[in-house]
Amino acid sequence: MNYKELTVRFCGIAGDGIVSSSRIISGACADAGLHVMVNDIYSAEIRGLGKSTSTIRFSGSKVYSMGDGINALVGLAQQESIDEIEDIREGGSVIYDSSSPADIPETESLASHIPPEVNGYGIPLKTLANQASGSNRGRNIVSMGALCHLYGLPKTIFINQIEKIFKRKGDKVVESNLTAFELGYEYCQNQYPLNNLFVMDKKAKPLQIISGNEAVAHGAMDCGLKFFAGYPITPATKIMEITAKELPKLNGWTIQVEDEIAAIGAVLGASFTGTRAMTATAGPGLSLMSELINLSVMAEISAVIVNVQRGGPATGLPTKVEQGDLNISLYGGAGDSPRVVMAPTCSKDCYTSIQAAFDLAEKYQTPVIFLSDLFLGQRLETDDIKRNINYKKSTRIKPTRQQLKNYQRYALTEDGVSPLIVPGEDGAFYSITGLAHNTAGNPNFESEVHLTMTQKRFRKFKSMVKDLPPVEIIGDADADIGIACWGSTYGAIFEGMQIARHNGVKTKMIKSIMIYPQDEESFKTFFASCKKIIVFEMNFQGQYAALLKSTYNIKPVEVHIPSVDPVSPAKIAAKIMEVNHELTQ
Amino acid sequence: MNYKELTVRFCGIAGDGIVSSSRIISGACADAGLHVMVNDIYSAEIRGLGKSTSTIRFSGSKVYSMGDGINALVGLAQQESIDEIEDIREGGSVIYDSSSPADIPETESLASHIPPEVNGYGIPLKTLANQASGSNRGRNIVSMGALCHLYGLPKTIFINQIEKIFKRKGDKVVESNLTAFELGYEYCQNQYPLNNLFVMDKKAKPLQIISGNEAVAHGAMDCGLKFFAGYPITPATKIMEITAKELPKLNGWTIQVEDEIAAIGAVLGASFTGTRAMTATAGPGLSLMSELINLSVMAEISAVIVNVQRGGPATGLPTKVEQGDLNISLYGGAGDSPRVVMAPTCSKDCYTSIQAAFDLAEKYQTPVIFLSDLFLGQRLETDDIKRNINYKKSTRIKPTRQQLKNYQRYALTEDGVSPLIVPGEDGAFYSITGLAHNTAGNPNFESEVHLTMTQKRFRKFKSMVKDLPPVEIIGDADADIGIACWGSTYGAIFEGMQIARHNGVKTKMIKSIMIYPQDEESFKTFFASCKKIIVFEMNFQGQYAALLKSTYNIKPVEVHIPSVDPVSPAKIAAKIMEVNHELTQ
Amino acid sequence: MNSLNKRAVLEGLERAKIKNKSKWRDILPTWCPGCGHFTALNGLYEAALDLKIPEKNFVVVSGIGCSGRFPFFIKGFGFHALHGRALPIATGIKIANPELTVIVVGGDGDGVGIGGGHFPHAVRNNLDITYILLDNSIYGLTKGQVSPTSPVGMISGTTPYGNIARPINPTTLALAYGATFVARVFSRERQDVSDLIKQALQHKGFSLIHDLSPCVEFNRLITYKSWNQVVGKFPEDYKADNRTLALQYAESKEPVYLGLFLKENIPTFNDHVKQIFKKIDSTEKS
Amino acid sequence: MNSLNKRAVLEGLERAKIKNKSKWRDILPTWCPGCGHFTALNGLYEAALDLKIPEKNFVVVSGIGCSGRFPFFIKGFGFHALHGRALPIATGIKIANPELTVIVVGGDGDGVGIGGGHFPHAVRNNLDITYILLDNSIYGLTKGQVSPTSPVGMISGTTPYGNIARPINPTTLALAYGATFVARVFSRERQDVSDLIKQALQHKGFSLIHDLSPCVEFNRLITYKSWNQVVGKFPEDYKADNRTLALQYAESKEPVYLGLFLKENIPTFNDHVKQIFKKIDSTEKS
Ligand SMILES: Cc1ncc(C[n+]2csc(CCOP(=O)(O)OP(=O)(O)O)c2C)c(N)n1
Ligand SMILES: Cc1ncc(C[n+]2csc(CCOP(=O)(O)OP(=O)(O)O)c2C)c(N)n1
Ligand code: SF4
Ligand code: SF4
Ligand SMILES: [Mg+2]
Ligand SMILES: [Mg+2]
Repeated sequence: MNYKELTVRFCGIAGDGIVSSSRIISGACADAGLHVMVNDIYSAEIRGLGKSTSTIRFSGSKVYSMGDGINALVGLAQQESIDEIEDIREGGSVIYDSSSPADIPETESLASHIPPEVNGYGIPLKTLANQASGSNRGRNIVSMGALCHLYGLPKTIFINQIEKIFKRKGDKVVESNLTAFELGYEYCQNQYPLNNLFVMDKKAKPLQIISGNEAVAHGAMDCGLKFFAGYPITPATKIMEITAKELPKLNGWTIQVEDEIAAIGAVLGASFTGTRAMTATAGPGLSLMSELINLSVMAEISAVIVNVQRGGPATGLPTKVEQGDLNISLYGGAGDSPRVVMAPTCSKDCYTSIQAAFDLAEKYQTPVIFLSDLFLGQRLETDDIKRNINYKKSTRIKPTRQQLKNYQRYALTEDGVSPLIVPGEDGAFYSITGLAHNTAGNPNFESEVHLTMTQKRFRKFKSMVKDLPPVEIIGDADADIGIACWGSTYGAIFEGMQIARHNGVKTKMIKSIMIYPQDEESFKTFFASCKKIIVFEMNFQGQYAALLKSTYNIKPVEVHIPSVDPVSPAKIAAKIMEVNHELTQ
Repeated sequence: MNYKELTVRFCGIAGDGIVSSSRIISGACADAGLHVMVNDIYSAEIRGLGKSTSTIRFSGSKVYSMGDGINALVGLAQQESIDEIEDIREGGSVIYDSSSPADIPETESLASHIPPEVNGYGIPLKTLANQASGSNRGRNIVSMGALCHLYGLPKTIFINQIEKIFKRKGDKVVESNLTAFELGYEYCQNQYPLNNLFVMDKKAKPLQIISGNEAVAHGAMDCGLKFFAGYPITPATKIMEITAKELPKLNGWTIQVEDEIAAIGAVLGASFTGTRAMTATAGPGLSLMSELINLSVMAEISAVIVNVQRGGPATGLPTKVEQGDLNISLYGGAGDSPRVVMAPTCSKDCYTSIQAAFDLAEKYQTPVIFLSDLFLGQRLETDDIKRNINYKKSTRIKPTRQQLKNYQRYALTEDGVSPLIVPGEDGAFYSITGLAHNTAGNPNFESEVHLTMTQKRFRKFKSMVKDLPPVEIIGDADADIGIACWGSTYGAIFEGMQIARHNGVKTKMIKSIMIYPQDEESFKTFFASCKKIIVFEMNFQGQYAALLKSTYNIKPVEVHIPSVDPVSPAKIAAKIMEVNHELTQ
Repeated sequence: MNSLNKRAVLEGLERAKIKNKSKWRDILPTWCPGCGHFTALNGLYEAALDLKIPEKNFVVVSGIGCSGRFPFFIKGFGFHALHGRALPIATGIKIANPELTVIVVGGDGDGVGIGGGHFPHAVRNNLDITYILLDNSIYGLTKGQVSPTSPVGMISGTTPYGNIARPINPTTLALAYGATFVARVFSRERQDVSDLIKQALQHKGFSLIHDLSPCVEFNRLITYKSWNQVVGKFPEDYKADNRTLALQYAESKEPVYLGLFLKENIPTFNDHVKQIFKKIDSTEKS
Repeated sequence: MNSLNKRAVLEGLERAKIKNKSKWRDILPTWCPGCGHFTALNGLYEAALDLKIPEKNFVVVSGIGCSGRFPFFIKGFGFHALHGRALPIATGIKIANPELTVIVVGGDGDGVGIGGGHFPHAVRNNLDITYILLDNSIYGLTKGQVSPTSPVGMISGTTPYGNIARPINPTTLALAYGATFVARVFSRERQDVSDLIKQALQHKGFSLIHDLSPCVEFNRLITYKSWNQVVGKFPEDYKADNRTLALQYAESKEPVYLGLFLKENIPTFNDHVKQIFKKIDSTEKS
């Protein structure tokens, strides 16, 4: 059979080299100009022993989600891999270790669980690994050689990648890994006929591969981030680890502080001095930041807060994805507490829209909550990101000399944004406070002053509309079914729409990075043009749907999908078909 | 002129005896069977020096709000009182100090600011006070004597109250205060004709006077509260001060802890042992509790969290009222985090519904956020509260002997509530966690288990509907205009409805202590019966309106009133008239 | 858990030399084989057995971290709370039901980082609880970032150029806060760990067990070996009754003393409460 | 503010003997006449004048409390933050712009109660900031509840039967956390307050000024008079260079020592950062 797209899964436990295998394949594919998406799943349970899988989907054309099912399973840990078999599509394959003597009894082996519609390929992984390096270590590389042959993948891209990745470990390591690869390849060549062929465009240009977390960190640094404060938390820690390494090279700094309260506190302090500052966390940390985010709203201090959502509530599901933190992001502040909420849909979005987040934060002197999630943050993705270090910074507006004379920190203006000087700058000084205050910044509790200042703070969100990343309408303009979604579910829904279209059902979707504020006119126009609206999201309550309902007075079909491994495009399509059926009846 | 209702305001600075004057009048009125509402306003600005006012509204029939304007102003601090003049209704009076020599220049005096339509009554307060006690101290009592005469109020009720209040300070103090009162009374008698007469029912039974904070504290203790942990914060501290004093008499305890995080933590710990536990705070504290409230949701630990709302966001307006914490109460938890939210409308509600709050918390193993506010918490009110110490406690359901055998802490049941034993009880043990978990309580991150347990947690909120305090429909059943409001604004709106009806416009209102969950059927029926819906609330965003819109798909007229001193019934009526005008055009 | 993992975990337990399994729950520890935390678990098993504390009265409260998983591995009631919040929760438990034996377990990050604000207050109240602080000078569960007890210069994911903040010493803190029982133990010294946990449980008042409990997975600097080179015992005549002296010993870097630093008997929080109840009862009667 | 209040406040300032008014903002202090906090305000005025710190570089960060209103009464940039959160905010400010002179002001409740979790970490980092802790052993702004520095037995709104928790000593804490400059002053000793604040501002590293600053409105137990009876000066030969000794003096109840307990010079946080920048620059060049 010929393939234009393949999904491969490695499954094993610590020490099996799951991640490195996955990085080699994905790197090789990206270098060959293939589009790739990689998703790793760790069990949070047994430290250093738990099962982990890495799934790599690659294709000649853009990949938007992890798709449905897998073509090939490489079972490096036999027992752990058994559960994965059910994900294999018809005609797919399992690569398993056939070394003798076997580690485990026949009945517990992976091979004995392979159903007839799936092809099992026994390869003496351990034996060949030992042959190559004198240890069990290279089993993953042997299996990669096998895979390469079984799907007729070009050998050179793997060889190049192995050389590239192991280079810094020395020639010997490169050599033994190449041998392991070769042995796996040869074994298959001799043993199994070539049933499958991956067809690819030889002239495609190399692509870059990047995770959402990396894209966020680099996007932020490329647009002037100079201070990061944070507290470790899965799945956000990676962002801090990148800025810790990279910021000092840019004369910036990253500090790990004692808790998330201190993290947002330090960010507000740094931002007070005019520095672009950020923190990154997940639900439990965001909860702790609530009070200081409110201070950021009230005292109008720019701040970017990245929240990489995991399953909730409470400590919840630290290693599973969910889109459950929309409510707390929008409404988690005491009092009338408006803040910008954004949600990127892919790595590229992460890069570009974290820059947009800084623009909004800085120009409008407001906190921005940037809602990434575990899946988006950790998955690797080829995306065509144009690096933008000359990002035209939208800075905080400075007062004129005239305005400096009797400087009012919170001067009332048409767009609600007050010209700003910061400590270290000459000409005026002021104090800021989380108390209600007058235009000078001094505490004031009169009703009218409070109303005026509240209006000012909300006015910024109206003014902002002209500066928002635009919404996009995707799909068939004449479709009756309109879809809304947010964040990383976008990819699977996009692919679900394609499947539905394939089955004759047209849809369109409104894609908006902005959750609040939104370009309400565009949303109204879009919704008005739909006979039926479906809102998809990865939580139980329908948090986005509730926002849309109260804002646009719509009655959508709500599809709530609480924490799962990546959303299935097939299921999305099925839901679309179902709604269409009701509509056409 | 004859009055059946009067509103009197004392205005002064620290030391002027504003509060004690107000307590004497209100106590006297309540003892005489009059209905009273008292509202104190302190300036938060100058410690020990700031201006404060106390306004007392009393009437032969039930008083639901502070009404509009005042009848009499007693200006104990002259300059401070000038601003208050504008609140005086036509024909009203100002009592001011006419002692000579005067403290302040003529132009700065209160007298010089009294407009022609208001009657000024100069009384040598200082002189008479000195005559009575040898010091300035009794000026407030002198003025009370004056007031008593000027409005033809029965002298005896004041005399009794003065004796009652000063008794514990000794006979001499009682004596000199009685003299001060008498001197004020006599001076007026000699100086001014009797223009006004307060008409009252001599046979009314004495009423009880109580603030919302007191009602909450006593309601909780009367229904089994045994543990309180808190951190001081305006305007909630009073609740803790009461429980600190009273709980030990009931073998319970109150602990002031290091912050609000510790407060809710200790409450969850105490509740874990089966103890009825509570904390009370305001917006900044509630923000800090967000993470542990989520733990309460996830681990299903009963807890009652009283939030006495003040103006926000951030430190905001500590001494002003606002209804801005609805959003954070409903949506302030990361993940899908359902919690009960209730809002009482008056002191009586505070007493009865804090007991309902405990019932829901205990039976359904859930946190309950009880949204009082500064106005409701601090105002004094005569309310006919039936003390209920034999409150039929709805306890946590115990497991049967059968269920104990293989005890599952989070056993799945029809109503979502799992039978519970607590530490110290025999038969089984278990651990609870904020991680996703299975029915045994052990960590588990499988999607299906998470879905099942999420459904269980939300199912409790459906089951709860049968146990909710019922909604009430108030006003004219056949009215076209339907009103929704929540919390302490109720009283002013109720009176606004009366005014509107007086002007020929009928309305009806749905009164619900429950914000979430709600008896949705009743709401739907109510809204369906209205041609126009108005939602009134005391915040800028329209937080309750947003909830109603997304839940009931309605398009109400929203009236947002951010932080003000008590809401004006007249303005409510005006708004109703306006809506009626549009409707009938 | 499938049998392969199960075998590996059992191997870990074996390696940790946990023998007395009668206090085990049916849940197997999730820790890496060799993790220092096993020793305290064993110590608590032994102490609970020796003292015959009934399971219904045995409550273990923990924070989040590898250390935080403790309650699931021992028979009794458990409260796996939030990161840093075990002490306030234990406070509520102990005041609400003084009959319960309350043990708090948490890591260095949990107790001195995010939860550091609660520590002095639990001590000030002299609640009759035992706090076992499992100190591995690293954030284990989040895979190896510096903690408040990590040394200056330590390289970690978030300190690629070396840790700047000076480490804080939990033993010193407890003494400075006024704890009435302060001991430091080392997870390699199995018997001492068990003995001191037992003494701590017997102590009336707030007791700290500061356990040097290496993370074998993420900390390459602070290890069994590195501790082994610096730990030492108190002089024979050391009497654990002088706070100033105890502070001095606590601060010593070489040797790092192991054992009981201080024990002091003053009324506990619940003793005070009982006193007040009595006073109220008598005035109500009079 | 109307003229009556204004007069009263001015009277308060007069009583507080604040003379040097050139650092005043146009906002009058909101404190009660006689409040101890005036003295530190005066001390900071004088130190800032003496050291000629330009207003544009002068940043006062504060928590919430009567003490927290500080920034509004002094010329320079001010950040009136949230209750307990001044130190983390100051951390961000100082790292982001090392040129600024950063002063943190807060109460005993603010710094040792709700904000107590941040205190050790600001110290550990040895940020070059000055922390003025205005200790009146009471929650002033919320009208008189016990604070973490209130004595056992103290009756207050929330402790009608007497405070149970033992007080904590901010001087001791700073020493135990490793602060490099620790001084205790008393608001009655105006000159000493000014002098030590000045020294603290000059110190490179984290400095604590623990100011015994009575609340004349709500604390009837800890007053100018009560302190006056117990305060005392160090012996002539006391050298503020030994942490162990300093801890011992800090814990003394009679006398309660006033003055400089410890001063130590080690690199500040920003010194470390600068070092790392240099290293990176040189490796990038090489
Ligand atoms: C509020 C919050 N922030 C961050 C985390 C992530 N987190 C879990 S455990 C941990 C630190 C663990 O370190 P430690 O307390 O030393 O325990 P160890 O794992 O080393 O035993 C962190 C940061 C969390 N669960 N909650
Ligand atoms: C999160 C939060 N909790 C509580 C409060 C209420 N509050 C304001 S100031 C204060 C304590 C003040 O005491 P302290 O810090 O000692 O300062 P002082 O007024 O005595 O100078 C409290 C509890 C608040 N503002 N924010
Ligand atoms: S990661 Fe470290 S602390 Fe956690 S279980 Fe493994 S060895 Fe123990
Ligand atoms: S209440 Fe106390 S601390 Fe506050 S200003 Fe008055 S004297 Fe000072
Ligand atoms: Mg640790
Ligand atoms: Mg104080």
